[in-house]
Amino acid sequence: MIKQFFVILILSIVGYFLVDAFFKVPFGEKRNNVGNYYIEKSPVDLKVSNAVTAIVVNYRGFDTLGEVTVLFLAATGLGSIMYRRKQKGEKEARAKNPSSRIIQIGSQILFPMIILLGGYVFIHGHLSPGGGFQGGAIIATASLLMLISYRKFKINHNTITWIESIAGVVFASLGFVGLVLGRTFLENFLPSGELNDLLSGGIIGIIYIAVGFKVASELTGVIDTVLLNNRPEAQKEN
Amino acid sequence: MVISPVHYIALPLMAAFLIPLFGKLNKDLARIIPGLVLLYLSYISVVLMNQIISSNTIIVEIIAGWRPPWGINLVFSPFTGFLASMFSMLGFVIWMYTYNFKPEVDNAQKQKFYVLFMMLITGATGIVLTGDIFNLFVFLEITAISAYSLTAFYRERDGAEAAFKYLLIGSFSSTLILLAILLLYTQVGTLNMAEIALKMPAVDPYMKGVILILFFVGFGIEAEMFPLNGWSPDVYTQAPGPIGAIFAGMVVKAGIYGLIRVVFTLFDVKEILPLLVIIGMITMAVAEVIALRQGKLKRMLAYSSIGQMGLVVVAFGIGTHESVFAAIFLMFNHAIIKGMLFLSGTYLVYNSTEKTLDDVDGIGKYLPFTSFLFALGSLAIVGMPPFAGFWSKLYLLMAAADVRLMAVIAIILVVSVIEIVYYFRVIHRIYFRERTSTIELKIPSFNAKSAMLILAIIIVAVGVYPDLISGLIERATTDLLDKQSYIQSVLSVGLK
Amino acid sequence: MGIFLVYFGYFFVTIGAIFLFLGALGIYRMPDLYTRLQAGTKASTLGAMSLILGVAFLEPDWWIKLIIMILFIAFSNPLSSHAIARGSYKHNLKPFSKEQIDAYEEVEESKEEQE
Amino acid sequence: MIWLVIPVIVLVIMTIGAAVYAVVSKNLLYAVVSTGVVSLGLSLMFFILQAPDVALTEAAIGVALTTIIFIITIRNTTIKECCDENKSKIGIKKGETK
Amino acid sequence: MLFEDYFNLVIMAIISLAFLLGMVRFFKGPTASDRVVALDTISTLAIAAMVYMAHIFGRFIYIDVSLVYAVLGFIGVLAFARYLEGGI
Amino acid sequence: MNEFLTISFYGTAIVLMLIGLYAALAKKNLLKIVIGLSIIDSGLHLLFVAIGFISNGTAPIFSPEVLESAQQMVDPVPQALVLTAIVIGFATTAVALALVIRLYKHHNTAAIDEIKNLKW
Amino acid sequence: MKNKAQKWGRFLYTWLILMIVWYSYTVSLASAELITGIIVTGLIAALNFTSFTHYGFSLFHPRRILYILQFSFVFLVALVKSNIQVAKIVINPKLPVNPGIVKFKTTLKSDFAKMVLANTITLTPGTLTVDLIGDEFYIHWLNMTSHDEAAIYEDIAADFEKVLIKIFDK
Repeated sequence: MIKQFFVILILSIVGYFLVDAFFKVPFGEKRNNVGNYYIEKSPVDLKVSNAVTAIVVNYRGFDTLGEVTVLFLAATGLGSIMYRRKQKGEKEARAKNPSSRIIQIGSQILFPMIILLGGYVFIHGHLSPGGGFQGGAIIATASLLMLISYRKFKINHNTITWIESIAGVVFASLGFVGLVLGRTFLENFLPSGELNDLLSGGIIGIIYIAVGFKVASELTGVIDTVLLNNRPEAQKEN
Repeated sequence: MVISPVHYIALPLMAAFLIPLFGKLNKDLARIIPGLVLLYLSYISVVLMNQIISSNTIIVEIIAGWRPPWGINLVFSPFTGFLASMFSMLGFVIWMYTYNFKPEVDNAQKQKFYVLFMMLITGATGIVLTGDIFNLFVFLEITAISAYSLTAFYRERDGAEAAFKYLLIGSFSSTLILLAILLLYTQVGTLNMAEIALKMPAVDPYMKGVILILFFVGFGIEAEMFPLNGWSPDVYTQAPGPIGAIFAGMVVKAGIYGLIRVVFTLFDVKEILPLLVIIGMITMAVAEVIALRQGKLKRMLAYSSIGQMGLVVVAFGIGTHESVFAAIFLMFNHAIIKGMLFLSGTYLVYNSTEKTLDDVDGIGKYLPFTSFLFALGSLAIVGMPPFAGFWSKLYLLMAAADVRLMAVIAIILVVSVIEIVYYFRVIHRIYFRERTSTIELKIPSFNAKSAMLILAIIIVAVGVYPDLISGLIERATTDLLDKQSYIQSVLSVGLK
Repeated sequence: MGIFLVYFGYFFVTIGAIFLFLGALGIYRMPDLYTRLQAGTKASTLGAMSLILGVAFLEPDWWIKLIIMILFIAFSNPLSSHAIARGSYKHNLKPFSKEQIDAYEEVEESKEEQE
Repeated sequence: MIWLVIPVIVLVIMTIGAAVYAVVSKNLLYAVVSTGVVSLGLSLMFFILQAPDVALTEAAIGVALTTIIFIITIRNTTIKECCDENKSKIGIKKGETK
Repeated sequence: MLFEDYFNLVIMAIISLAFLLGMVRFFKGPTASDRVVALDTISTLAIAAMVYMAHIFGRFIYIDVSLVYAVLGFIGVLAFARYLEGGI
Repeated sequence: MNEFLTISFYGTAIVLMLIGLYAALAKKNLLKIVIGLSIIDSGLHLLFVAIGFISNGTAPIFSPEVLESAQQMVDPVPQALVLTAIVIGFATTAVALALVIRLYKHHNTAAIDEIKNLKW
Repeated sequence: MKNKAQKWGRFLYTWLILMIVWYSYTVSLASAELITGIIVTGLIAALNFTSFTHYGFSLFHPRRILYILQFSFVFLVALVKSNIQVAKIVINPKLPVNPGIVKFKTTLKSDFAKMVLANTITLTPGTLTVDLIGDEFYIHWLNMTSHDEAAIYEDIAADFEKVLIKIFDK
């Protein structure tokens, strides 16, 4: 009971200070901050319609590099945490029993459409909501759909590694290209194009495509790792 | 390509993305690449430090071509540069140590280990170098996620438990820091640290207090401050040995860096400093007393590490030029000495499952080299005269005496006595007892020996000639305390 | 013509909203899982489709994307309700009391292997 | 903007209710479904707050990926919150445990 | 207020009520399947609400969000269903 | 109207954070703790987006229909930060769940009281 | 030889369908969009066409298109009817339901057609596909009117199947 009391005490203190601090911040008012600069400048300098994308990929592109790394590390760490030596003659199966034929056919039809949607989301990251990360997540969800409806849908980890590494290297080396050209890291070195055109925003599009592929392969890898370890019977150890 | 601070982050990232590919070509390549990267980083550290010391400037590297208030920037000043150089060099030494550390680990696992290992170092370096508060958070998370995974690396230990505990506390820490960043953004409307520091005086004092407390608790968790350090002993115990050295040498240092960057540069409120002294003293006293009672070697080292961090915080809290000098010196000493203690201590209890102190009884005869280095490290960390630890403690005592903080001096002396007791107890066990345990010993490989030897040589060298390093530390101290020049040099970059 | 489109739009939106509401009411009122699924999928699918169609009338520039959404909904909603029904049945959630006909019972034991 | 009032009230009730339910329910599967509802409510709130990017991200992550990872964790661990069956007053109905 | 405003108000109110009913079933629903059904219905409702709100806000690009939701909501529910039938 | 929205959004965000905090502190089940952490994250993200909102604003995306109303756009910075934060939160959740599975295999329980090889 | 040609046909068919979908995602006829779309959809189609399609271009035969239109009409009418029926039940305070699970055999051959039939059944009056095993559909029926398999088939599926068989199985 003493623990309950402490928890409630902590909750009320934290709650009081949060309410006190945040209700002093006016809601719905325009404030004078760097955001205004981004809104004004991103359509003019970068020709990027989506200011959020402009911030995420260009003004604060370094954060995105870090974010992609975090995801990469999560995938690596998950693999390391759940690593298991493969026994001899062990069959690889993700799902335990097959799903109904209707779902399987439906998945077959939907699969390319969802991948196309993912591709659309990350190719149009600078024009509409979304971007590399979201597109990648959608593609990963598509492969999740196949994984859970087919038992024998194989994900080739070799390919995933290749895609992931190459996409990551493309992202990082785009940064270095700026450095080699005598500018700064990750600086845009391509022409900006026209506002609301697909080919606008310079390197933003390329970065988002790289991020999309990387995120898609990483998340697919994460899901496949988790699903592969999904055998409560065979996992007594220690 | 010009050498610039960006290499510290971009190069390891690129290498980390490439390691899985190269691992397919040749299994040794995955191990070698991190070493090459860290070696290169050590080299550019020398070049860049030379550059800033000789030209007496700060390198501010802007990223993506946007000037500081709008873009992200990296600041390579004497202070941050000193820490970053220390991290990469120590990282290289630890890499040497890990090269043949556990040959029986599977190849795929080894590859992942090296990716996470390198990113742990990169995250810590990024925390130190960045000039943007949200970017600091991102690097903190990079550090944290690799730390969680590495803590749970061994399957036969309770690593998962320690890692879960660390994850729980670590996500509280990151939540608090994120909240603080959000409040800060509403108040000053920017994320750049220099600009925040510039606009800080105009902020409502109440808000300032709330933000400061949030930052304080958030970074305090990473820096092992008193009531929030429950994670660290378990993590040090359960993580692989070299990772313990990285935690002591880098991750905690990065947490302390965040704390003092917020306190000294962002807020610059003198009122908080006595609090730092008090918290530091409590941390120190409690941790050392607990360390005295530990029966396990690595746990003892972990509590000793917490105590030393308390000492660092006390030194920062006194706030004078001399004491900050002593604090940075302490950070440096603690990194190398505790690093070496972890590296050599790991071999003392290599095959033991429980890693108790009984396992080291009489081990001096069987592992003479490692035991000798461990004893040397113990002497150094308690502050025996010919070693590095002596000078930092001396400077700290002198700085405390200058401002007449007799209580601090007394506690530091008492704590030092406690430290002497428990470290000498281990030395006594190593050399003056008969070996009883039957656990098979592991002879360190050549790389491990040379890594430990390098650290030992540094310890002795700094102990004999403290001037080797004190010039750099002096510059770092000046740089840390000179807020105006930091703001000016960051905000004036790129202005034509 | 334009004003007619707007009226059509209002009409379909209203119909859609009503059917969405009825679907939710069905979810709330029906006695067991399978009947709830019946109400939920049919009414809310038609409701969503009709509402989206109404919006397509109200905003004539958008209609291509809205049509593809309607197709998606019409394709995926029955699939998901079929999946839930099958999953629940295999999860030993027998639909009703004994006197009713349950032709599916016999196959449940014999595991069929497909793919 | 007056039309916002009722939807916002409903959303607030829905999100907070689902969050509370996620915390208090004894069956972990219910808790996971509830996190799905929390994520849905948040996504709608982001939409109302004019942040389609964030709403899209929340949808992409919260709906399927987080759910499946939670489900696999449940599958690999246990569905009941409490470990001791005798102690738990609210038992789980037959056919619910698997 | 114009007719349009009243109309928006009424439509959104009806959809909100539907949300509430779905939530009631969600909290009551005796089994896990009932909750999943409620989640399915609520996500269909959310798609409709998003489309209609996009119309009120007058932004075409918001449709993307509901499009993604229409596709992914199905997969989330499918994952639950597969869990229930012991598939994964 | 504005006050109502203030209370709704700030209130929801803070209440969500408190609920998550309660779960993380008081619950004994590992999975419940992870759920609590993810709810804390959700509340935080909502708080971020609510801070950036502007009354009668629109999303900071220039499509042909809103080219002229740049003044009425909500603050894009918190949204950009939230995108990063969501990804990081997902990564943390994934790692946490992997740890939960490991712990369960090791101890055969998910109750935090019974996992006590280390001192808590 | 014929097999190869058929493969090409299926690939092109997939590409065309995906291109239409891409156009409806982007709603733009700018050349950059179209070229990107052709590349992306071509890639996806090349990877997926074997599982995506079962028929190839023969689906675009005018006769089939007419049947597809007829099917859509039948389907829409059934959809509206089913909804009105469900609505009546829901509003009715007594909830007049008499549910049960029944089965019937379908005459459709291809899997895709069965899937379409299953979806259609799920969306139409008072029926919900629970499972499909081989040729047998298991249907949850809201208002059981008969227990005879042939009558059930007449009631539930005959209308749709007549059209579907013309579209897919000829």
